[in-house]
Amino acid sequence: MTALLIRDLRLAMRAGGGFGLGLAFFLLVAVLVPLGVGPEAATLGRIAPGILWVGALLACLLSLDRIFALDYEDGSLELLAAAPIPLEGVVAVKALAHWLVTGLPLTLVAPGLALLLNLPAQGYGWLVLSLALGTPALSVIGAFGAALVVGVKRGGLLLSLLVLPLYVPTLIFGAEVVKRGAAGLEVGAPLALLAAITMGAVALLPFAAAAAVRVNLR
Amino acid sequence: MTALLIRDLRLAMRAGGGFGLGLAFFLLVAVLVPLGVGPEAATLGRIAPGILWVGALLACLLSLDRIFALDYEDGSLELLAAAPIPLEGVVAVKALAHWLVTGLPLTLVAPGLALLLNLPAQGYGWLVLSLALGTPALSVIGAFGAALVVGVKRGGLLLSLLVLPLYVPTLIFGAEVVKRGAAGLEVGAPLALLAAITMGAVALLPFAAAAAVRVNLR
Amino acid sequence: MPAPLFAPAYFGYGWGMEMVVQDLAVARGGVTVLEGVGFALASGRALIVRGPNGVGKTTLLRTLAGLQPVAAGRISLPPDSLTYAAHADGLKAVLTVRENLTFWAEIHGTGAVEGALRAMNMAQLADRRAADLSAGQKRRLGLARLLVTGRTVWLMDEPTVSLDVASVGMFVAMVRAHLAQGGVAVIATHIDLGLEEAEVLDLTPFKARPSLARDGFDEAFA
Amino acid sequence: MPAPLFAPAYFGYGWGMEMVVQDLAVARGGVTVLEGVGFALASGRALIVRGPNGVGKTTLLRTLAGLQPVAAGRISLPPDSLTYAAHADGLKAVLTVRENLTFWAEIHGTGAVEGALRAMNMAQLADRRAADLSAGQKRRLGLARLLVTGRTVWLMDEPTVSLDVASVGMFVAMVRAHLAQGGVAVIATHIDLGLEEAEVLDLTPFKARPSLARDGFDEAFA
Amino acid sequence: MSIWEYANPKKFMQASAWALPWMIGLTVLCLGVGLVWGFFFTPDDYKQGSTVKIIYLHVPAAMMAINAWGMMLVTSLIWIVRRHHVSALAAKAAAPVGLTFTLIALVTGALWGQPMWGTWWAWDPRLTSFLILALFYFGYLALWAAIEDPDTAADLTSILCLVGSVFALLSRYAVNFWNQGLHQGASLSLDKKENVSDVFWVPLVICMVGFVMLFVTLVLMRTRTEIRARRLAALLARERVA
Ligand code: HEM
Ligand SMILES: Nc1ncnc2c1ncn2[C@@H]1O[C@H](COP(=O)(O)OP(=O)(O)OP(=O)(O)O)[C@@H](O)[C@H]1O
Ligand SMILES: Nc1ncnc2c1ncn2[C@@H]1O[C@H](COP(=O)(O)OP(=O)(O)OP(=O)(O)O)[C@@H](O)[C@H]1O
Ligand SMILES: [Mg+2]
Ligand SMILES: [Mg+2]
Repeated sequence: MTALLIRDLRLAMRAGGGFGLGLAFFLLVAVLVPLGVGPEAATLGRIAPGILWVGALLACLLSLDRIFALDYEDGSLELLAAAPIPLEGVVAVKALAHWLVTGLPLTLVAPGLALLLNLPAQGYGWLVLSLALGTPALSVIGAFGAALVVGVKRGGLLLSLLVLPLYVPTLIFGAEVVKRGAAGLEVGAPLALLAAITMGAVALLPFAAAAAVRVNLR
Repeated sequence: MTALLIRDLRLAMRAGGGFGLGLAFFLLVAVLVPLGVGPEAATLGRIAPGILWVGALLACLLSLDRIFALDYEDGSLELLAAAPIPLEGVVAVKALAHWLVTGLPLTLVAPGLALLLNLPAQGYGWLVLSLALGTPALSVIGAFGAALVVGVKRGGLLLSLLVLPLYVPTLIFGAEVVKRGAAGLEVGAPLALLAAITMGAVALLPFAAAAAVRVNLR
Repeated sequence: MPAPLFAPAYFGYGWGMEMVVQDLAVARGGVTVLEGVGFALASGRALIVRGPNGVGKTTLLRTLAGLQPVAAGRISLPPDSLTYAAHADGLKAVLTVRENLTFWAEIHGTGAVEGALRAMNMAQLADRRAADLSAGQKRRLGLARLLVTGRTVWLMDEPTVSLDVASVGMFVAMVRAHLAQGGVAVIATHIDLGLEEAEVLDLTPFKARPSLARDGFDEAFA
Repeated sequence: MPAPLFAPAYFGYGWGMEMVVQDLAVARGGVTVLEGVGFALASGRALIVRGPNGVGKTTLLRTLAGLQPVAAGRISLPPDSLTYAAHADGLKAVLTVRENLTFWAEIHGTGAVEGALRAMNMAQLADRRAADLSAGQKRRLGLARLLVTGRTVWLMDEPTVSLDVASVGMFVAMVRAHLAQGGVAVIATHIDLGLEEAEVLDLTPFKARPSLARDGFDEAFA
Repeated sequence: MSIWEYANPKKFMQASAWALPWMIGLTVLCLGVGLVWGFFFTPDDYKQGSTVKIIYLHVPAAMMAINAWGMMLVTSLIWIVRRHHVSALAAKAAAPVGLTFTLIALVTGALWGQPMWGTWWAWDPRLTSFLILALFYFGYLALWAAIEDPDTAADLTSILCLVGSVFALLSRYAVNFWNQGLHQGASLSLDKKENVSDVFWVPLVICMVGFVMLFVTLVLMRTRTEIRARRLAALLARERVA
């Protein structure tokens, strides 16, 4: 297990492993949207929570296909399935690795980008909190999606298609938290729901994902 | 040449070829943003041009890595490079194929999504026109980026990092056209600039891309 | 070479265990390719699977490995006892030879890396990235992986591809040592390994008559 | 089999052409692996490259194919005359066998698909998706590709991998026919093809002494 | 004796080894004088207060950030045309330095913007195009990092640098077209303008010179490191085959 985690992290760090690229993409979205939408600070401030969450979500999305596809192509996945560790565990560990490489950094840099989008000052704390609560769900759900398309060559696009709808609840509640926080309203309800979704996903989805992997292997 | 075009289109149509997925992604972005930003028609209408263009741009982006990577992995690219057709031509054809599979459909469905984002009525025509003019540039620039990272395994994320900055001018002018069109202002200048960028990219980038492919093959 | 050196600490080994296959039918792409295949392997025995291209060797091995559903018949062998070595070796190009082996050793809870390296004479390549290996060296690494799994039943699909004569010899020696410890090996190959003691199974007679398709789905609709 | 059948309309063939390699040094990963390699092939001749794993066969072939820079020495052969067949066969899994071959035939402006199919006895598999082929069948398809390129110089890296005896025979016959039309073939292999008339080049003596590295950069820096 | 001789790594190492101490000295001198003078011996601006002193970091940094990319463009061209490894490595060495300057300009700018414009960030054309420049730096570095074979990486990054420069310029104008902002124009451009009095002007120029020196020094050092690293890799690979 730890061996697997260490290997995945190491692979992410090595050349072409794509660590930090998620961040860059996040940054890019935060820059492109104003370029498209226009510079008025007021408008930007209003849409900032939504855009930031969508950006984080997409950044997560783009790195999903690495979770299983690489291991599938070089046969590691078959061997892991045959190894004396539960496949559910493998899935969970890989999702964790993905979060450490993507979700966590995203959460940490988010305030910087919020600056670019003129997010109202009191929104920052909620932004970080909501991301910290929400991104684990993104990674786990993403792992599930990746497990579904693991057989498909370069299934990146298909993957995003499958996963995005599953991201909707997380997105809505996450963005809601930030929006209310920024407006100074109370955020208890959406925050609780966000946490609930994450818990549920982390608790249950690994089993579904493992099942999907098994199907794809035979 | 035509043989190559036909093959690429056929591959795109076959299972896992990812035709139409770009569309679906476009749709998803157009749906997610309102979910994140909130339903106020006024706000949405104001940001619609920008969001639609950013969405089209990302949808285009996600299918880029298929342009060369698949052919590289199975050795086709080496053989094509050795074949009695100029590599520049190969690149151009592949970019064209990508546009036919991605850019063109995006342009056609854009009005439908504009509806979701309540784009002001007089903006529709300009939206279609600007996309029709702009998306070819997206495909060619994308092909260039794909050529740069063709050696990198699963370089999707790196690819987007390289390509998005190159998309900036196209995005700005494209969105500008729609914004002004929707506001009923005159759009001559941005439209002309958009066209100019596309022409330039289509005329010059294939050579740069071919050079990059050659470097990656040796 | 001295067996204990690279024997994965005798992990999971035990005399007398057996692999029994009865009246097995295997299908690929909904088409039954082989049927009525049967054999029994006592521990310490090896089976060489032969047959022309496309007869169904790979399909059979994948089925035995549990990577494909069984179309018909029975396979019985102790749980968690087998490992499968196909063309895809489960190696990470950016990791070094040792890192690759260590990973699999830890996953299987054995620590026989050094021994495995020596067995396949990869010792001096140990710190080379797998990407920088030649085809044959990669293959040798893939075979060394078998040793660190500590499994008793080895299923190998054309293991000697792109190995030179010397390496083939090394491979045979490795298999012999494995058998000597009560292991079992099933090897699909086209060349003559010079592994005389092994039983040989030619699949040609088991070729399925295309007429009948075996797996449930087709049956239901035939 | 009758040569004309699958001869790509004699496209680009011409007697007397030659491939000359002089004092060639090839490098991989910035390290010179072979040096002083030299040979000359008259049209109609074949060269079999031998050597232990990791001596540098693949590197040599890739360099000859122009897929790697030459570290030193000269390679001279007519332009646009060669094609290279490695393990990656440039086949699309989702396309059928015929579609795959037709594509390459059109790219090279030859129309020898049917002949090629027959030559490698793929005729009855012609409408099967490449994904549904067995390892050996895939390989045969990859070799058939050589025929539709209509090139005169064939560079082949371990072409007989996972081919059964019959197919190897077919392959040799195909090479013979190619030579008979004035073609040239360079084959890196570990097994004995039974292609007696071919010259054999063992690379072992050309192994580069690690002391000196050839490519400009190291010189400047060591 | 042409300048190209210094493209030979050995020659370059010797020359740079000789030049470095002087460069370091000059850098420390200029920056020391310029910054101290600027920070402590200039009066507070009547409307900006002491925040005006950020200018001594902000302007030179921003300037060098842009020039660094220009230098990378030149060295990339040299690599493509004349295949001098040192040139390619110099480009590689310059990128992180340029990025750092970019970030310094961004941060100082933001710090300055807060008192001046009442906001940390505004989508002013100059700021925007500068941010895009930062993105180009990121992409360039990421490409270097992603590709193993050094020569391949050098070629590809050079191509990217060429194409990227064109698009960076395009973006600059696109952004101008897109929004006209509140950032200072070339109010301090080298022909000195009336609105800035000499008391600010002189130390600023010294700081600019200092930043140029600093850039050259850092690039020299990093290039030497790159060369050593490259040589080390060559030796290691060689003993691997042995
Ligand atoms: C994040 C915010 C900012 C960024 C990214 C930024 C960026 C830049 C850039 C790129 C330059 C051009 C340097 C050159 O062309 O040589 C520049 C120059 C300058 N900036 Fe800023 N700036 C920012 C904020 C500010 C603020 C708030 C002020 C003060 C009101 C300011 C005052 C100046 C001045 C006076 C110059 C020199 C003008 C010239 O001579 O070209 N900047 N800045
Ligand atoms: N989807 C499919 N539909 C029909 N037949 C298929 C399908 N996929 C594979 N086959 C056939 O199944 C047979 C068994 O393939 P398999 O790979 O097991 O052969 P093999 O013995 O391993 O051959 P080789 O020695 O070349 O590896 C082959 O003849 C192949 O053509
Ligand atoms: N990046 C590298 N650095 C150092 N040595 C390398 C690197 N990449 C490959 N090599 C070595 O170069 C040698 C030549 O490899 P090559 O693939 O040409 O051998 P080969 O003759 O094809 O072997 P095989 O018969 O196994 O295919 C091998 O010994 C390999 O270890
Ligand atoms: Mg097989
Ligand atoms: Mg080889």
